[in-house]
Amino acid sequence: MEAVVFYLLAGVAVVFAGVVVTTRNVVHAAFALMVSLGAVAGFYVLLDADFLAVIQLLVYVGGILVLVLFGVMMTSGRLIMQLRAPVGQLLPATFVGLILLGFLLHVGRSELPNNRTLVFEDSDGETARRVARLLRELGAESARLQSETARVVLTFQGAGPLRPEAVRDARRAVERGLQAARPSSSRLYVIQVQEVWGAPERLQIALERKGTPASDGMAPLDPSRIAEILQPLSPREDLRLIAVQGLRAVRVQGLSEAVYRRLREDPALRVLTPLSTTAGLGDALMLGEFLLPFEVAGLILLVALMGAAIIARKGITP
Amino acid sequence: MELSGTLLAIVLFAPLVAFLIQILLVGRWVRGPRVAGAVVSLLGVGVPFFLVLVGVVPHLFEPTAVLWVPQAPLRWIDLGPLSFQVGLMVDNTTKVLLFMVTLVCLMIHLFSVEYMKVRDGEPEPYYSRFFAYLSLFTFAMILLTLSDNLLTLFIGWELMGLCSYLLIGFYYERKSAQDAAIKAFLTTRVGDVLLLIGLAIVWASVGSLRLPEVAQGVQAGAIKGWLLTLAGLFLFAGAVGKSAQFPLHTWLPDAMEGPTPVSALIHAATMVAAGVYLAARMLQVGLFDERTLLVVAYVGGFTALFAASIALVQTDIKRVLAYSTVSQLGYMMLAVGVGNYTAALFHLLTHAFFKACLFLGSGSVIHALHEAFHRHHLHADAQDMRNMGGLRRRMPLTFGTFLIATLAISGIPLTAGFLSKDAILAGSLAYVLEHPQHLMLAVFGFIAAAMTAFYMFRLVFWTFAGTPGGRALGPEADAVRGALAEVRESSWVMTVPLAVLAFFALWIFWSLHPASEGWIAEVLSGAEGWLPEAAHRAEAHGHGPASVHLWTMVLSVGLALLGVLVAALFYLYRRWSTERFAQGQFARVLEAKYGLDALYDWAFVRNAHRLSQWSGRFDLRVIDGAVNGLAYLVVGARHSFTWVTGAIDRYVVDGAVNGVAWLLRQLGAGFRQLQTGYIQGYLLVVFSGLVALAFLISAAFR
Amino acid sequence: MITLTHYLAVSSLLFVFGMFAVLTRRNAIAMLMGVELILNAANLNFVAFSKYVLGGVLGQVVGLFVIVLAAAEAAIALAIILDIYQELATINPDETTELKG
Amino acid sequence: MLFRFAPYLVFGASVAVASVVPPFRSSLIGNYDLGLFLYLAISSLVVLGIIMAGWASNSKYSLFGAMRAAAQIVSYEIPLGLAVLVVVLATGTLNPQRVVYDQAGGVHHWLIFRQPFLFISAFLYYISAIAEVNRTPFDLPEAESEIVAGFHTEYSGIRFAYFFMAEYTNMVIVSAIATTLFLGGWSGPIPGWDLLPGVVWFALKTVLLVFVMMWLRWTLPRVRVDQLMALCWKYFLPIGLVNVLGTGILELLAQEGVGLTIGGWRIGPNGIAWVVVPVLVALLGVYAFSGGPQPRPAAAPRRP
Repeated sequence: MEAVVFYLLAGVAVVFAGVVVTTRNVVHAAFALMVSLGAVAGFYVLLDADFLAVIQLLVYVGGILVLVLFGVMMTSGRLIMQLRAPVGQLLPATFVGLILLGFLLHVGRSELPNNRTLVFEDSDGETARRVARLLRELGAESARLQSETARVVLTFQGAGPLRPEAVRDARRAVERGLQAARPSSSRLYVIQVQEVWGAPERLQIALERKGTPASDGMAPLDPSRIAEILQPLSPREDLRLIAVQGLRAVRVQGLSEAVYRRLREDPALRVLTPLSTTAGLGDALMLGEFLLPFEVAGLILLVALMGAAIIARKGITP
Repeated sequence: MELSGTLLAIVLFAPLVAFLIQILLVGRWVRGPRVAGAVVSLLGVGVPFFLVLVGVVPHLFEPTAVLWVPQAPLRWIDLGPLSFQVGLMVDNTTKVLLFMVTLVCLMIHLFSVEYMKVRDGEPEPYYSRFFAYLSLFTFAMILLTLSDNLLTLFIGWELMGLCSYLLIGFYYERKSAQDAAIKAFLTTRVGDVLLLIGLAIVWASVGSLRLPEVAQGVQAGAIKGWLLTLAGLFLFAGAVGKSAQFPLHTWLPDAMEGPTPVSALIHAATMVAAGVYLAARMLQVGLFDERTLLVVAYVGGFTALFAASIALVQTDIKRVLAYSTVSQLGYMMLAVGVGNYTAALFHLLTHAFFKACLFLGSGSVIHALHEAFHRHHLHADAQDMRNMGGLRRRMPLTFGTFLIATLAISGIPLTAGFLSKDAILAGSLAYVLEHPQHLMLAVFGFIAAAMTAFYMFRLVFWTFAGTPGGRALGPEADAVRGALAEVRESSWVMTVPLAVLAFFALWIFWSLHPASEGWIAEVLSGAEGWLPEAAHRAEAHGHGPASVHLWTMVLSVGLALLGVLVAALFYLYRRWSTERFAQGQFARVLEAKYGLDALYDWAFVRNAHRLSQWSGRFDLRVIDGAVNGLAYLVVGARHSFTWVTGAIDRYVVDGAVNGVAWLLRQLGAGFRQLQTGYIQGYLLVVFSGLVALAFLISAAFR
Repeated sequence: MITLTHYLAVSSLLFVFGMFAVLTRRNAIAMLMGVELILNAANLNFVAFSKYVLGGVLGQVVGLFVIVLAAAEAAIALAIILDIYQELATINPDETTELKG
Repeated sequence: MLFRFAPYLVFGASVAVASVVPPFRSSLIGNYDLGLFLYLAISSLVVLGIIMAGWASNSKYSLFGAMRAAAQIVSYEIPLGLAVLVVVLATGTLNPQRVVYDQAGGVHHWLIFRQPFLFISAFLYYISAIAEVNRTPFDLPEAESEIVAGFHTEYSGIRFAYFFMAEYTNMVIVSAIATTLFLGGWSGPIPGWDLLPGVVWFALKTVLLVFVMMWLRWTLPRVRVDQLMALCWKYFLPIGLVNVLGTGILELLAQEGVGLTIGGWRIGPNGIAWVVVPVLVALLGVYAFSGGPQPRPAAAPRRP
């Protein structure tokens, strides 16, 4: 399924990029670019970067392209214009382009160093053993294998069928509790709130930790610790925290390309996909190490906007 | 009402909101005096005052009522491991200061409603702007008072500097006002820079700027020895600038260029009080060690005497008051220096009330005179005391309140000033008894007390007693006398604040017993909940034995009465003449303010000019000369050796030079072909370079 | 099974198409579109590497910055193009040779 | 080809927005973590469709209409986004389903009544949305008295129908989103009184908003282009920014636990804001309408 979507998107992206390059009409080029960039947004979704995909749509397709179209309409007396370059320009460009393409494809195919990471679901503890065995078989002794808790599900039990405000209060209470326990659990997020199908008095809240343990220097998620934090915090009188379940997972780091591929394709192993990376992105931008670059980028954008407005105003330049 | 964080936030931000409304909305749409504009500012100060009255004052006697807002201090600037935490704090000191600041500011706002309506017979065009600045000023002072940390305190401090600049230069069409504003700004800036260095030292060694943490850090010895002295001196330098102590006092008298309510605000409730407040706080947290305290005491004592002596000969009513402020601030610093924290703040409070009363009273007089002179088309100076006299009957309310305030500042019994000044003098006397080598400190204080009584009563006699315009000089003297006869009492909007402030200049509010310090000492000397235990040792001395109090009282009252008597003999009964004194050298020195202003003008202003001129000339003469000389030298040498080098020159050198030039031209012509102006050509090169680079790198890593 | 190599192939193609557009188009706006393609190719690489190699959100963060800067760049570039158009009445890069040495 | 494709793009984008609206409790639709953001992104795609249609029609009026539409939609996207941002700030989530959860428990929990800035935002959103979907009084792109029928002048048959359907779809969906964001979505006005199922409440509210849109169309005349732009940039944008600022401050205050306790009643920052903000707005109104801008001295002639 993923492959089908990928090839579809790849085809669209590449073909329309080709149209951008070859069409003789600027407006057609712009619309082809729109489709191509939209396909890139699709790639982002495939790559678990939902937020970036939406941003891509919003900024590129909704913003930059409209700008480009306005530019086209304001600068062209006639709408269809000669776009093709003379042969003297075409030939060297084709030459350089082909060399570069060949080179890039070559690099893309070549083996990557042993630094790939995979996370598998490990609910029964069997997976870790299986992965370890596979690694031994494949001769990948240098890979590091680490068992951790990747996701925690809190289950609340109400007296009767839950009312929406109880759901709201529970979510808030959990968020407040996590906030209050900073910084030890600073990167824990509520990622899903759902009612349990068939048990209307129950409510499940899923927590996830963002960032890799290596990068944020945090101990792995600890369900008992979370239970300890949240237990005294009863969201409402009629709602109790009855269970804290951790979803165990195995993290394998330092894989070579071949081993990585082999592990990923193993039918008995379930790759754990994150539910959403948006919260992690927000954390990195707003609370983490990218705060300053984020501010700077905003400033640059503002300055660019004002600069563009001034440059484009008529009658400023002598 | 509960003393809550929300209440404090409203107290703090109401003036700021008033300022924003005035600046953003009112100022743009309402020109000229509209009371509607002033109402916003009045609300912006009135609401805090009301809240302080019902929310803070009832909690005055709870010694440990310390409140932190927000509950967990706000991490305001977060630099990873380092963060500046800010919050609001209410302790006993803050409570009484809040009451004083909001009340005095409210009175000054009220007074200004009427006072600022007219400028030169026209409606004041920047009426709402004035009130906006006043509100910002109030906000800055409240921020400073409520801060629990030196960072926001410094922000309030600097905001006040800005406001003082804006308000002193309010009549910015006048050159003198511009100059005074710049002078005030720059002079206080000197102190502020030093203060900033002091803060940096504290932050670097303690790692926090929150007062409790600083106090704990100092206790724990995070900063000690000469570094502590240095930090203390730098911090004190900030207070010197703000509180106009010697030698940075020169801006304060010049600040009289601003409207009179501004003077009242600066002199009573806000600006200069900030310096004393800072010094007192530093004493509390222990950042002033013995050495610093000695410096503080001497600077304060000397300033008290020094400024009082200048005030003896001033003729401008506001300038006399200005120098009196400098002198009184010197008293407060003296009290801080001898470790008498309570007395310093007590005097700060009482002084705020009676000095505001004095300034507003003089403002009332000036306003009335200005109006009268304007009606008679006179250009006489409405601030010159020689153009006054005999106003007692014409302005009875102003006179009465002014007299009360004058008695207070002179330290006559049954006034608030007597209580607080007595506390300071007793403290200094006790200190001198302990350390006889510092006898001068007490001497400064007592002599200044006598002088204060003298010049203040001189002011009263000249202004309110005698015949109208009795001392007027110049061609318009007769007309001035005529105009003075028509002076009318100011309206109730101006006299009500006077009456309120005069009430607080009486003893009754502060202590039922007319000769003891009363409740305020109890409140202020109570243990502040946030201070570490050992920090209270600063309170230990400064209260000598009871006999000291008695002696102080006798001495100070005697000296004050002596001053009044002498003034009366000179100016009321005219038994003695001032002729000889006025023509003496000493008077001239005093009139020249000991030449300090001239010195600064020479040392800093003139020399800066001269330095720039010199460097300009240096550039013109020396450097240009050297360059030109070198050229001459080379030319001369060449001329003299022409006959030798001619041949070589022509064939070898010229040949080489021309050859190089030819080569370069050929190369240029070649490269010029590359510079096609075709963007895409350049880009092609760029991308080719990229490809080449990629291959190189991949080859290198293989 | 989709791997990193697949994404790298796509982004290589996009990059080269973008480069080709930048090098050969005779309209500044079309060149700008080429630049956008190049930036998108780079972005795709960032995000793909972030998922397949590094884990975490680093690549996405960088991608976000690239998008922001691309927006700024497009705004400025179009303003300049408009200016050039008003000045020279053309946006053909071959004809804007005023700076030729 | 663009000519043929444009109507589908416009209609498709309009319908795609529907995917972010949760019509009833725990529905799968609209339970998406980036829902509100996605809404903004997709709705910006409509512009491209309209430009495409206008340009490909190869007609003067169509092009004018398309340019007007593009300028209008791009401009009004900003106050629209700011209004949505205020909701996001107040609820702390981008997920529409959770936004509705946050408003459960009676009419006073609906976001529109939570605090004054949200109240203002609701109107800001609604009016901007009307402009965004080109309804009267902001229907300049299809002003029949000036430019025939704007960008769809040259269309007929099923393609024209798509444009028309897109317009009405837009109306419904924009109203549905307004319901979700500000009027409590599927939740009923009285807590614990589940007389009607959620979908019905949701539909009722949406239909009410659509009705108001139609009502406006019957009532108001069309505005001029400069009025339209001035409204957006000079009034809505500042108001939107102030809303964001105010809501941010209120949220901060709420986090700090600020509140007044008067006679046992605890009033949080939202309650205080309900008192303070109307007073400020009234003051502003008094100044704006009583004094009014004073005539300024004529500006010195600009140097050539």
